[in-house]
Amino acid sequence: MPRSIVSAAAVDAGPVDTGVDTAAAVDLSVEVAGLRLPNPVMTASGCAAAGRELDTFFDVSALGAVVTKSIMLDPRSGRPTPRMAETPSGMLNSIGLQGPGIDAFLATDLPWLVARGARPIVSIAGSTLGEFTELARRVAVSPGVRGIEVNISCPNVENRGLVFACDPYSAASVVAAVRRDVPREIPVFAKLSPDVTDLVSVARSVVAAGASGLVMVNTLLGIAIDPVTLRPVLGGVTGGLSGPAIRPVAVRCVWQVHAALPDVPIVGVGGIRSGADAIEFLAAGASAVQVGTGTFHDPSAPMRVVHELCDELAVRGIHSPADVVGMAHRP
Amino acid sequence: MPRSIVSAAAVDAGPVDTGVDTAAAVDLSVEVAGLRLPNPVMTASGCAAAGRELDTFFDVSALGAVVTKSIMLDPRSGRPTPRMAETPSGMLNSIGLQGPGIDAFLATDLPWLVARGARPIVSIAGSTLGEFTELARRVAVSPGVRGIEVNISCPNVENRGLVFACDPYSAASVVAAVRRDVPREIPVFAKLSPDVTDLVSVARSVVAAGASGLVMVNTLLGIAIDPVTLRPVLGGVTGGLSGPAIRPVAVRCVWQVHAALPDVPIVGVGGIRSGADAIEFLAAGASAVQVGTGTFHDPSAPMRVVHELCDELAVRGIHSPADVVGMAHRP
Amino acid sequence: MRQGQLGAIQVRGEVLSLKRVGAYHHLTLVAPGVAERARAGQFVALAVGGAATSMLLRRSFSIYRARESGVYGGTVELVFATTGSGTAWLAERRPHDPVDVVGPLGRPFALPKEPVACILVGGGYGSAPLFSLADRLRERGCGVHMVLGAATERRLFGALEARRATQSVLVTTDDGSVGVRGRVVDVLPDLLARTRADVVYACGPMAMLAAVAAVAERQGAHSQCAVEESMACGVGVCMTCVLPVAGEDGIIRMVRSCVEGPVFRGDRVRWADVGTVPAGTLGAPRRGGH
Amino acid sequence: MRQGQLGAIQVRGEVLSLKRVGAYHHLTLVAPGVAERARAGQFVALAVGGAATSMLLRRSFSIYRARESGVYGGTVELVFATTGSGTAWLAERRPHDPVDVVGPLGRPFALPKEPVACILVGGGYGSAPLFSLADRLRERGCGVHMVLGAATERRLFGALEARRATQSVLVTTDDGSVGVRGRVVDVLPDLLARTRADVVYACGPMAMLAAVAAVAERQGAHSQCAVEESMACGVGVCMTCVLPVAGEDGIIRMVRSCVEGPVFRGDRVRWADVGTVPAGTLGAPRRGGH
Ligand SMILES: Cc1cc2nc3c(=O)[nH]c(=O)nc-3n(C[C@H](O)[C@H](O)[C@H](O)COP(=O)(O)OP(=O)(O)OC[C@H]3O[C@@H](n4cnc5c(N)ncnc54)[C@H](O)[C@@H]3O)c2cc1C
Ligand SMILES: Cc1cc2nc3c(=O)[nH]c(=O)nc-3n(C[C@H](O)[C@H](O)[C@H](O)COP(=O)(O)OP(=O)(O)OC[C@H]3O[C@@H](n4cnc5c(N)ncnc54)[C@H](O)[C@@H]3O)c2cc1C
Ligand SMILES: Cc1cc2nc3c(=O)[nH]c(=O)nc-3n(C[C@H](O)[C@H](O)[C@H](O)COP(=O)(O)O)c2cc1C
Ligand SMILES: Cc1cc2nc3c(=O)[nH]c(=O)nc-3n(C[C@H](O)[C@H](O)[C@H](O)COP(=O)(O)O)c2cc1C
Ligand code: FES
Ligand code: FES
Repeated sequence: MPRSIVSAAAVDAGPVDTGVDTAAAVDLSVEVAGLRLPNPVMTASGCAAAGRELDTFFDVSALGAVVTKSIMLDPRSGRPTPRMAETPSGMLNSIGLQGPGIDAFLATDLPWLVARGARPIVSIAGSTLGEFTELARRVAVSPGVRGIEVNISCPNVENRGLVFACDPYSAASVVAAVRRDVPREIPVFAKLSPDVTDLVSVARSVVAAGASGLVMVNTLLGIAIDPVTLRPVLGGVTGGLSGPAIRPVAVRCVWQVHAALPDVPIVGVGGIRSGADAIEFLAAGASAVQVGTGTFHDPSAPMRVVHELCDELAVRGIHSPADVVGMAHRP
Repeated sequence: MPRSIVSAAAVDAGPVDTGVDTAAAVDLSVEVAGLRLPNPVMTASGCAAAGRELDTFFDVSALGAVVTKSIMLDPRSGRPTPRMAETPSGMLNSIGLQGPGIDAFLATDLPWLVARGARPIVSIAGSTLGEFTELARRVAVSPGVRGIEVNISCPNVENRGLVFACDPYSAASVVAAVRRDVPREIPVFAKLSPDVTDLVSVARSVVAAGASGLVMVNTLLGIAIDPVTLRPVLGGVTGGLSGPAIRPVAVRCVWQVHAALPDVPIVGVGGIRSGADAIEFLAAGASAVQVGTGTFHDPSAPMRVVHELCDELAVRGIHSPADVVGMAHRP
Repeated sequence: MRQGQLGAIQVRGEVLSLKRVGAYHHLTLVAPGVAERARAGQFVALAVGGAATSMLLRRSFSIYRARESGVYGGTVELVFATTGSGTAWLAERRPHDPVDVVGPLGRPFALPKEPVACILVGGGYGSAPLFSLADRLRERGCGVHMVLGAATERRLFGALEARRATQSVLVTTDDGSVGVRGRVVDVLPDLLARTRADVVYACGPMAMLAAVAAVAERQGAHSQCAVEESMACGVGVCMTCVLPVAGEDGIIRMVRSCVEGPVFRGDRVRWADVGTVPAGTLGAPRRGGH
Repeated sequence: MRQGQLGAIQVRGEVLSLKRVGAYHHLTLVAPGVAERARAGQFVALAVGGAATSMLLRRSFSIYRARESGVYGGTVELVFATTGSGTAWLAERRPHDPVDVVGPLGRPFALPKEPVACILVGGGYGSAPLFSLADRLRERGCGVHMVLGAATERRLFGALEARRATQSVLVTTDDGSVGVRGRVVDVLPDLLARTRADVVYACGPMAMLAAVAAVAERQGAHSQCAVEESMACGVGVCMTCVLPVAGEDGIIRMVRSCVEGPVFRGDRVRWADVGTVPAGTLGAPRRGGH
């Protein structure tokens, strides 16, 4: 990794470079659902735009992958402001998937990432099966795309606005539709919501529908009310809860699904701020991790996590992240 | 309230006595599911034992009610230690409902509360319908009981260990069984789990089954993994997440259910540490609140919340907590 | 540390001094690299609360002054009001305490090519970024006039300094505790007429900016307004800080104030629609949803 | 503040001084009321991290010394190691900083009625509560001998003070950097025999306590052990701090170390089963679950 990153990590308030020189002994490269990545750390969708802004703070091509903000077919204005509320060790957001639409994304954002040498995983979001299908077709044929992440945590306008991810059947139908139009060599990840009674059954059904891997978890549904105005803080009323506050829930989701489906590749996300946090997810059963809200606290966070993960493994004499995956399930 | 409480409040790190003297103008008394209480603040089950220990820090009879640790039929040793893990702005616990059993509880704990002049709401937990029924019978005939809280967030051994609260039908059957044996004048509260896809349907079914009110929410299922041992921190592996971290989720649950069932009394719980936090729950639709984990940070918290709530209402010129209930739903 | 197109860097800064000024705190941070890059109107985002904080998000503050490496290396100064837990934490810092700084962020005030007359309008601590702007403008031979407004005297910032930095200063307070009783917009039209200013620069509460932009437009002056939207990331990746702004093409877009602002042309911002997504905005929900 | 059966109170304490002592920090807090009530073996629970902390739970520390109102009002002193974010925060406190204190908590060491010989065994910072105990014992005419053990010299606490406070002191370190190389239990049996001590008091890591209790039992002495279980509430309401202890009736129960401890009779604690629920414990899961 470029030396610049080390200093970036060193300035951060979080855990710092342990300076273990055996770090050299660690090979961070991993394979996730057929993707070979230099390290298991990605950005989380919606927390890194399309990578360009973070490239100011570190070389985004040094990350395992850059997952882009969920893109929809048409341009989207998103929800009215306020769009965020800080909560204890977390935040609520109601962005409403603001974005330029697939045409602008493929014309500008994606080519920049590819030219930069980054590994783009494109997150797509739709409000109908048809939208998902068309998005998948467009993205699949675009040069440089390494993977597709299907954000099924959006309301299905064809089914009383019920969120796809909350029903095994709708979730599976979206994944099947996407998979059908995406060549085998491009893995399709289904991103699951933790707001369900039986996560394992949702996981089973999307895997049966052809998901190459699972990304867990999306935000938890929450509300903040202003104690002065006595009204909801967010323009969108409800929002998604993210950050360290939700980490125990995210780790539990990864744990449950890995226990039930040990062979399914999992990308863990939820409250990761440090290399130690990342290790929690690996041990629970994730093969890779994503850093989301942590980036807002520290724009260098994703790269710092790569660096700290390396050191954490080194001090334990572990040579590969793969050796930690699922470790917590062993007696 | 005794002056002593004010000083107790004054020493805490949280928001402090605003010293608004118009506080006199506020009448905190409320009616919840037929219960008349001097104020809307209760202890949360399992976070105040049976009140005695907290009486060291403030007069527990000055609270709206004291909700006791969920009691089971037989004595329970609970789970092995470690039973807790601190998490960002929260904690995980896996106590495993340790308790002396109903006989000892009715012989010692309940009489103390009654003699002290406190208003006990007895939380009961069972692993079969039969256990719930017998517990309800025993508690209902015990003098001084003001209400029963049914903790349905326990595994149903008659149904593959599935948690009652996660299935509208099992949840309803427990509530119906309890309600049948409890005289009308004693309200039966069903305590719901947030770990469900469709909370409103669970709420509807327990109300249909005779619940006088709802308590929301119980803890979220979580896991913490020790980044050094790479094993789960808790002896019980999974634990319940509580504390300010979950407040946005708890407020959302109250909001959703109040929107769907505006006439059903709700007791809000989850991450309340201050009077301002309590107001969030009232505005979302709760008629009363409970303080749980907050008590661990500050043993005076439940009484301090009473005091701060009084001040918060006073500065807004609001004369009764009832005037705030559901306010956040109005345009 | 890398410098990219935004020129922002992240450094472990250190508190050099913290003083009370009326209702505000004046914080001087040693932040090598930030000062050298800073331009008038840009801001910094500070991590607050220390290692085990529950406050996940950075707090943003306009750069009041930036001094290229003095004895301790470059310093940035800010002026802040304590409104909540993050600023309360900042107000408790002591010399040598570390503070993680990201900056400079956002687009600075655009400077006129010609030596025209300019009016700088500041509301409350909003005057902070106007002093370095005044210096730049004077260097270019511009005439500089300042209007400072606040609710009351304690909430004015920099009135004395303004006298040194400008040709004329007008002060307004809502309660009349000092200067003219009233609001900045009460005195602005007359000043605009008198000075024949071509540009009005403004920083302060949204309502003030809206009013200033309207006055400027009415009297044919350009306006440059620095807005204050709540920001989760401050660096352009989260989309929380948007407001409706019309582009050259006349199309209204929800634009990020952290990277495309905080300074906007006053005539481009849809002031009345801030906090909403006005009909006709690119990608706005259509009848029956998307 | 009210005093109840536990005698614990909650006060807004203030840092009087904080010094480094070897590997530890020695913190003196002004905590009016706490000192007056404190007895040897009890502990205090401190809120850490300040107003916007993410650390919800209090940190517990044995009371090293308690001085009834001096110039500043009563003070309590503690000795702590920095092991994580809470103790790291404590280590950064400065004089006059506020610290919320709850205490004194738990059951103190039981004192012998007769003036018998006693051995006080401390591991690492575990020696902290033994010095006030030594004073009480000497007041009762007891012979007091001390054994202090640690991994290495820097992790010993109070070796010098021990010489003043007791008749004899033995020091052991795992690495032999000072005193006998080895563990406290290597020297305890001989000392017990020589002093014919009736009671052994111990505070330190669980493994040490288990070994000390075994030695005492073998040689017919009573033992009083202060345990250290992680605690969420510290006041008896949460049930996190339990360990298996046999009662007078011989029945094993999971008892709360914060209110029924931290001091237990060594022969009552099921040391080998700590961290489990031993079969036969009251209410333990039966075959096929409950
Ligand atoms: C570009 C920019 C420049 C600013 N310059 C200054 C300045 O020079 N001096 C000054 O005193 N303040 C300035 N502010 C406002 C300052 O950021 C807030 O006062 C501060 O974030 C409040 O933090 P808190 O924790 O004390 O308040 P809290 O209310 O506890 O903060 C809670 C959350 O809301 C956000 N927030 C609260 N108030 C504001 C606000 N007014 N604007 C944006 N976010 C807010 C916080 O960042 C935090 O995420 C500026 C804001 C922006 C966006
Ligand atoms: C009765 C009692 C007396 C104690 N006396 C002392 C003393 O005199 N000096 C001293 O240095 N330490 C003492 N400890 C241990 C001290 O409480 C912990 O070292 C401290 O809580 C660690 O907090 P942290 O945030 O630095 O560590 P973290 O690991 O960040 O703490 C995380 C959580 O685990 C808990 N925890 C971590 N380690 C321990 C531990 N060893 N025991 C109990 N809880 C723990 C913390 O309270 C917190 O809730 C005592 C503990 C108890 C129960
Ligand atoms: C501001 C913001 C925007 C987000 N946008 C998206 C999105 O567009 N698509 C998506 O799948 N997840 C989105 N997420 C969820 C994150 O990708 C991530 O799943 C979640 O925030 C939990 O991780 P974290 O705690 O590390 O942030 C967003 C989260 C935040 C905070
Ligand atoms: C240590 C602990 C024990 C608990 N025991 C119970 C219990 O016995 N019965 C119950 O219904 N809820 C129990 N709860 C859940 C709380 O009553 C409450 O619903 C939850 O903690 C959320 O509120 P809080 O964030 O204020 O703690 C327990 C919570 C904690 C932290
Ligand atoms: S604050 Fe994140 S995009 Fe502007
Ligand atoms: S720590 Fe809560 S009961 Fe002991």
